[in-house]
Amino acid sequence: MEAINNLLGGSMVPDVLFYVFAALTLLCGVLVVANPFSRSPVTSAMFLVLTIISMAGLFVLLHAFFLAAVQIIVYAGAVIVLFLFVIMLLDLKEEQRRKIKLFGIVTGLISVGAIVTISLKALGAMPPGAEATAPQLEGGTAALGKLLFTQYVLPFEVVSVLLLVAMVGVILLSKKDLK
Amino acid sequence: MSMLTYILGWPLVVALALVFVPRNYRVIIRGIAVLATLISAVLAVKMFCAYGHAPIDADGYRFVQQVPWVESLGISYHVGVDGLNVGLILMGAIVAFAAACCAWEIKEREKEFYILLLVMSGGILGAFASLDLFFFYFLHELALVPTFIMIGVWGRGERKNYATFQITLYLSLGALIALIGLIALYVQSGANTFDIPKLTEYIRQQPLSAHAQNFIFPLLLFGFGILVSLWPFHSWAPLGYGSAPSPTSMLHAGVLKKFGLYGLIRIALPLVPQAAQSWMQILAWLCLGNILYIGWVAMRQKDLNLLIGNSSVAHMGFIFLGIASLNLIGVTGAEFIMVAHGFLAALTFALSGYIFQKTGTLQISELGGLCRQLRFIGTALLMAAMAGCGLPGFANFVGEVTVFFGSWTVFPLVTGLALWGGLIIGAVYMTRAVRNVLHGPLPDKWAGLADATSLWRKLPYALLLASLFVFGCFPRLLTEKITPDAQKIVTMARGETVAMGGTRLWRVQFGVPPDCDGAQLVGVDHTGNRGLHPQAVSGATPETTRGTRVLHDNSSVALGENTILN
Amino acid sequence: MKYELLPWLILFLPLVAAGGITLFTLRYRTVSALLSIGAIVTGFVLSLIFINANGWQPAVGEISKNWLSIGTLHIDFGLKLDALSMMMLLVVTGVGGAIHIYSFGYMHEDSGFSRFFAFMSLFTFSMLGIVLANNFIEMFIFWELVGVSSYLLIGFWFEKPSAGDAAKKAFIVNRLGDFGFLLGILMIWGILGSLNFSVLQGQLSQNSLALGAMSTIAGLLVFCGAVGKSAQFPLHVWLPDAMEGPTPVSALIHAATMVAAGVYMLCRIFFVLNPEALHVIAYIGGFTALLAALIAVQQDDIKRIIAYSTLSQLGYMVMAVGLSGQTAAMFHLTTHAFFKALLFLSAGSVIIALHHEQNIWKMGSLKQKMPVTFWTFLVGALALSGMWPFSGFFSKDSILAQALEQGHQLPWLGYPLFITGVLVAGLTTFYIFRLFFVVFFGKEKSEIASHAHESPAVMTLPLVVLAIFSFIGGYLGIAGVYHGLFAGETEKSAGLAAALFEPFINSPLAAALGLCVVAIGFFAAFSLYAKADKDPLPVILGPLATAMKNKFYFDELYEATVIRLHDFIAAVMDWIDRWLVEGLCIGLVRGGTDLTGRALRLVQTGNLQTYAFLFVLGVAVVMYFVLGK
Amino acid sequence: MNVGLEHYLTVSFLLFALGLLGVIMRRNLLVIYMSLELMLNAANLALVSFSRFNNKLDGQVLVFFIITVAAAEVAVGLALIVALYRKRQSAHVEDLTSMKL
Repeated sequence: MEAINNLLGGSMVPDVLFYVFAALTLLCGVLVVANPFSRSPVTSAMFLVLTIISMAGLFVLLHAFFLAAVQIIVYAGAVIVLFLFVIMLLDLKEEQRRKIKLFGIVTGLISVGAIVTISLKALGAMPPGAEATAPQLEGGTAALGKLLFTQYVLPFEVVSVLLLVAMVGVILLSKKDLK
Repeated sequence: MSMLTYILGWPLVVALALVFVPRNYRVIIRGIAVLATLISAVLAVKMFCAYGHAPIDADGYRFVQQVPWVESLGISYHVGVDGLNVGLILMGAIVAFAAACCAWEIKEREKEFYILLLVMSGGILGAFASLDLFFFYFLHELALVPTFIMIGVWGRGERKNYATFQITLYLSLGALIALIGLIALYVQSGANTFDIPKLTEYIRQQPLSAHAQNFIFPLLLFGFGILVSLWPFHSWAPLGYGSAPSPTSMLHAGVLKKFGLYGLIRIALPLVPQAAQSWMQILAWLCLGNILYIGWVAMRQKDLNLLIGNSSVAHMGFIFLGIASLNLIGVTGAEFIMVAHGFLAALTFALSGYIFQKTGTLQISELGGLCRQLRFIGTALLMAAMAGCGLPGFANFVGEVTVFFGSWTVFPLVTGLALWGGLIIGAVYMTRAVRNVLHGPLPDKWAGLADATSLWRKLPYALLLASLFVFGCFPRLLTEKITPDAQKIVTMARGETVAMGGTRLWRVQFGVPPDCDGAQLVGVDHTGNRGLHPQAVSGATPETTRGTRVLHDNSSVALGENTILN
Repeated sequence: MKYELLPWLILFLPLVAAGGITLFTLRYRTVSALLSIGAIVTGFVLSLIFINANGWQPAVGEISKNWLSIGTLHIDFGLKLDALSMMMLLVVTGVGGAIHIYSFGYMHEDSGFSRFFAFMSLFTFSMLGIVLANNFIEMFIFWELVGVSSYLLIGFWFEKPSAGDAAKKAFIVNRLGDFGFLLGILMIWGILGSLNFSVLQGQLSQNSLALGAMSTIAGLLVFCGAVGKSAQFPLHVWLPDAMEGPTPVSALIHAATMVAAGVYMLCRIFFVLNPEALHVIAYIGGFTALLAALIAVQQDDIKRIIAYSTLSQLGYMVMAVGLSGQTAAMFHLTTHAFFKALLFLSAGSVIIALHHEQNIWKMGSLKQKMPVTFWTFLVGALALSGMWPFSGFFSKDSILAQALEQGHQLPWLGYPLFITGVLVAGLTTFYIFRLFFVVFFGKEKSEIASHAHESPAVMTLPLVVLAIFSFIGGYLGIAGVYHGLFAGETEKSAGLAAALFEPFINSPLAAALGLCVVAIGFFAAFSLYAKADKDPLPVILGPLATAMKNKFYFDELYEATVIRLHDFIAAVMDWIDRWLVEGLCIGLVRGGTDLTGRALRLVQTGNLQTYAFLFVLGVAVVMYFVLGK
Repeated sequence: MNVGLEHYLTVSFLLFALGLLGVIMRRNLLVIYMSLELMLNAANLALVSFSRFNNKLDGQVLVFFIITVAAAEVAVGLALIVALYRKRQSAHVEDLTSMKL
C-alpha cells in the first residue's frame, strides 16, 4: 500500500492519470450506450467491463484501494459476466436496424441535456473546494472494515438478507414451468 | 355535557347501535330509529323552551360545551346555541322525527336506510349546533353523503341516477367553494382558530383588508349559494328532490338546505362586512331570479314533486332577499322563513311521498279528485299548499311579510317584484296543483286508495302542521329569540359600532319622482314619541342612484304591550 | 268601559267553533251545525249587549296586544271599537246568523254537512277580524283569511270541475287585489313608519302632505285591495263564477259580508285617500255599477242575475265613497246586506224546490206554489229597486243626493255620476222584475216547476225576518249612527214620520227622479216579461244583447291577455331552465371533464421509454426550480 | 491545476447522463439494463470522491452497499428478462407494451 502511496505522492503524476482514466471511462461509457459500429449487446457488455475497470483506476486515485479491488472483482467479474451469460443464453441476434425512432432520440437528448446543463451550472456555481488536503485515511481497508462492523453493522446485516431474498427470487423466477 | 350534545349525539350513537341489530328485525329497527329521533326532538323542544333562562356565556351563547381537539390549529368541539340557530335546531329535530315516522314507505333494506337517516339527522343537528368552522363543515359533509346513497339506492323515477350524481357533484362543488372561502378566511384573519366566537371577536378588533374581503365573500356567497340553490345554480334541487325518497327530501329540502343560509348569516355577514355590503345589490337581483324565474318554471311542471321542489327553491329567494336587505327586520325575517320553510317543505314532501306510495305516480295529469278518497291527506295537502303561498295563520306568512318590510326600505323595486312572485305566482301554481290533484272528479282507478287512518300514520303530518300553526299564530316565540342576535350580526355587517336604539344611520333610498319637493322633516305626532317624515331625495331610478338620507329615529314607537289609545 | 272581554269573545267564538268541528265533531252532523250556529248567534247577542252597554262610540276606542315587534316594525293584534265596527259587527253576525240557520235546512242532505259549517265559522271569524282590525297588517291577515274561506266555500262541491275552477279563479283574482293592498301598506309604512290606523290618522291630520307625492299611488294601491275583494271593474270576473258554491254561501259571502268588506275598508282608511284617488274611485264605482247592471239584464241563471246586481250595488257604494259620501255608502251597505241576503235566500229556496234547477226560463207560476217565498222575494225586489217605503230607497237616494251635492262643487264629477246612478237604478228595477215575473208569473215552463212546493219553516223563517228588516231598515236611524261617526256631530233623533219623508226634504230632485225611473223600469219589465215564455230582448237589441249575455267577453279578454302572457313567460322560462341553465352549466362542466379525461388517456402509451422520458423531464423541472434560476 | 472535487463530480455527472441517455434511447432491454449499471457506477464515483475530499470513510461504506444492492438487482432483473423473453420471444421494448391503460 505504501508503495502505491509514494508512487502517487508525486504532484504531477496523479493529475495526468486522472485525465487518462476519466477520458477512458467516458469513452467506454459512450461506446456502451451508442456504439456506431455494432448494435449487439455483447459489445456493450465488453465496453461496460472497460468502463468499470477505468472506474477502478479512478478509485485508486482517490485512495479507495479496497473499493477498487472490490469493484473489479465483484462488479467486473461477477455482474458483467452474468450479463454475458444471459446474453449468450438468449442468443440475441444482431439487433436488426429498426427504424430509428426519432422521437426517442430527440426526447432523450432534450431531457438529458436539460439535466446536464442544470447540474453543470450548479457545479460551476460551487465555491472552489479546499485544496486537496493530504489524505490521512489511516490504514484504508482496516479502517473501512472497522467502520463497517461498528457503525454500519445493521445495514450490513440487512444487505445480506437482501442478497438472500434476491437469490430466492431468482430461483423462483427461472423455474421451468412458470405458469 | 350540554343538552346540545345529547340532541345531536343520540341519532349518531343509535345509528352506530343499529349496525349490530340483525337485518330481519324490521320492526325493532324502525322502533329504535323513531325512538332516537323522538328523544332528540323532545330534548330540542325542552331546550327551545328553556332557552330564555339558560345560563349565557361571554359571547352570548347558551348550552355551551367546548372540548379542545387539535390545539395547534385551534379546532375544538364547540357547541352552543343563540338566537340564530335555536329555531333551526328545533325545526331540524322535529323534521328528523317526522322523517323517521314517514320512513315506513321504505320496503327493502330498511336497516341501511335507517342508519343513513340517523347519520344524516345527527350530522344536520351537529352542523347547526357547532360553533367551530371545522365541525360546522365536517358535519355538513357527514349529512351530505347519506343523501347521495339514499337517492341512489332508494330513489324513484327514471332519471334517478342522473339526479343522484347531479345533486352530489353540484353540492360537493358548492361545498368545495365554500371550503376554500372558509380556509381563506381562517388564513387571512390570522387568528389561528377555527372557533367562530373567537374569530368574530378577533376580526371585530382588526377587520380583514378590503382586498381579502372582496376575494373571500364571493367564494362564500357562491359556495353557500350553490348549497342553497341560489338562482343560476338551482338545477340540482327540483330534480334531486323529485327522485329522492320522501324522508330524504324532507330532511334535505327542509333542513340541510338551510345550512348554506345559516352559514351566510353566521359567518359571511359579520366577518366580511364591507364586501358583503357591496355584494348585496347583486344578491337582491339574483334572489329575484329565484322567486320569479323559478315560480314560472314551477307553473309548467307536470310532476307534483318537481313542482314542490321548485316551490321550495322559490322560497329560498325570500330568504336571500331578507339577507340582502342587511337590516334587523330583513335578517330576522330571513331567519324566520328558514324555520317556517323547514316545516313546510318537510310537510309537502311527506304528503307527496304518501301519495306516491299509494298511487305509484306523481304525474299531475293522472292524479285528480283525491280529496274525496284521501280525506286527511287531502286536507293536509290543501293546508300545506295554502301555507306555501303565504296564507296568514301559517309561519311562512309572518316570515315573508317581515322580509318584505325589511327589504322595502332598501330595495323597493325588487321587493315589489318579489311581492308579485310570492303572492301571485305562488298562488297560481299552488292552486293549480290543488285543483288538478285534489279537486275535480275522482278517477275510478284511485277509488280504492286508503287514507292515513291510524294515529301513528297521521302523527308526522299533524306534528308539522301544528308547528306551522304555532309559529304562525305566536311569532314572538321565535322573533324575541332571534332579534338580539340578528342585531349583533347586522351591526357588524353594517360596520357601525353603535348599539340598537341610538341614532342610527341607514342608507334608505326611495324611488320618488323628481318633481317631489321633499316633505317636511320630523313632525311629532299626537302620541308624542316619534314622527318619521323622511326627506325623500329625488333619484332617477331607485336602483342606480342611492340618495343617502339621514333618518333620525330617536326611539322606537312604544306601541308594545296593550297600550290603550283613544 | 264595561265588558272589555266581550269583543274578544265575539271574535274568537267562531274560530273555536271551526276548530272544534274540524278536530272533533266532523262525524256528528247536528252537533257541529249547532256549534257553528251557536257561535254566531251568541256573537250577535253579545254584540247587542256590548252596544247597549257602551253605546255606539265606546269610551275606549282601541284594545291592542303586541303580536310582533322587530326593530321599528310593530304589528299589534288589536280591536278598534267605534260606530263603524259596531254597526258592521251587527250586520255580519245578524245576517250571518240568519244565513247559518237557513243553511241548516238548505244543506241538510249534503254529505259534507259539518265540513260546510266549519268553513262558514272560519269565514265568520275572518270577517269579524276585518271588521275589528285596528292596523293595516291585521286587516291584511284577515283579508287573506276571508279570501281563503271564500275559496274553500266556493269550491265546496269540489268534485264538480266548474266549482274547482271557480274557486281557483276567485282565489287568484283576490290575490291580485291583495298584492296591490300589501304594496300600498308597505308604501305607507315605508313613509309614515306606523301601521296603526289611529296613529296614521293623527299623522295625516297633522299634515295631509305627509305621504308626499306617493299619496295618490298609495291610496290607489290600497283601493286595489278593495277592488279585488269587492269585485270592482278590472277584477270583477270572479264574482259571477263564485255562484258555483252553495246558495247560502253566495248569500253570506257574495252578497252581505265579504264583498262589503272592500267598502268597509275604504271607509275605515278614508284618511289615506287624497282627492285625486277619490275621483278615480268614484269613476271606477260608477262604471262597475253601469257595466254590471247592463250584463244582468241578459242573464238566464237566477243566481247570476242576483250576483250581477250585487256587483252593481257595490259599484254604487264605491261611487259613494269616491264622492266622499261615507255615510251614504255605509248606509247603503247595511241595507243592501239585508235585502240582498233576502233575495239570495229566496232564490235558494226556489232552487231547492226545483231540485237544483237554476235557469229562470225553466221556472214559472210559482206564485201559488210558494207563497212565502213569493212575498219575501217581492219585498226584497222592491227594496233593491228602491221603491219608496223600502230601505233600498232611503240608502240609494242618499247616494244620489251625495252625487248631486258633489256636483255643485265639481260639476265634471258629480253630474255624470248622478246620471249613471239614476240610469243604473232604472236598469236594476228592470232586471229584478224581469226575473220576478218570469219566475213567479206566466205558465210553468218545465214539468219540475209544476210540482214545486214551499220550503220548510227553518228556511222560510229567516226569509221573513230579513224581509221585515228590508222593509223597515230605511228609517231605523242607521244613517244617524254613521252620520255621528263620520260627520262628527251627534245624531238628531227625528220622529218616525219625519224620517219617512226626510229624503224628499233634503234633496227633492234626487228622490223624485229616482222614483220615476223605478216606475219606468217596473212597467218596462211588466210589459215585456209578464207573459213571455222566452226572452224578447235579443230580438230588440240584437248584437248588444248577445254581448251582454257573454259578459262583454271580459273572461275571454283576460284569458287571451293576462293568462296567456303568464303561461307564455312560464313556457319561455321553462325552456330556458331546461336548455340553457341545465344544458349550458351542467353540459359544459360534464363535457369539459369528459374531454380532459380523454386527453389524459393518450399519455399512457405503454412504451417504457416515454415513461422514462416523462420521468426525467419531471426531474429536470424539479432540479430547475431547486438548483436553477 | 491539480484535480479538485468538481472534476470528479463532472465526470460522474457526465457518466450519469450517458447512462440516462442509454436508458431512453436504446430499445434493447439488456442494453437499458447496462446503462442502468452505468448510472449506478456514476453514483459510486461521486460518493468516493466526496469521501476522499471530506476525509470520512462513510462514502466508501455506502459504495460498498451500493455494489451489493446492484448485484442483487442485476440478478433479479436478468431473471425477469429471461422469463419475459421466454414468454414473448423478444427483448425489444416496443413489443412489450401490454401494461398500458
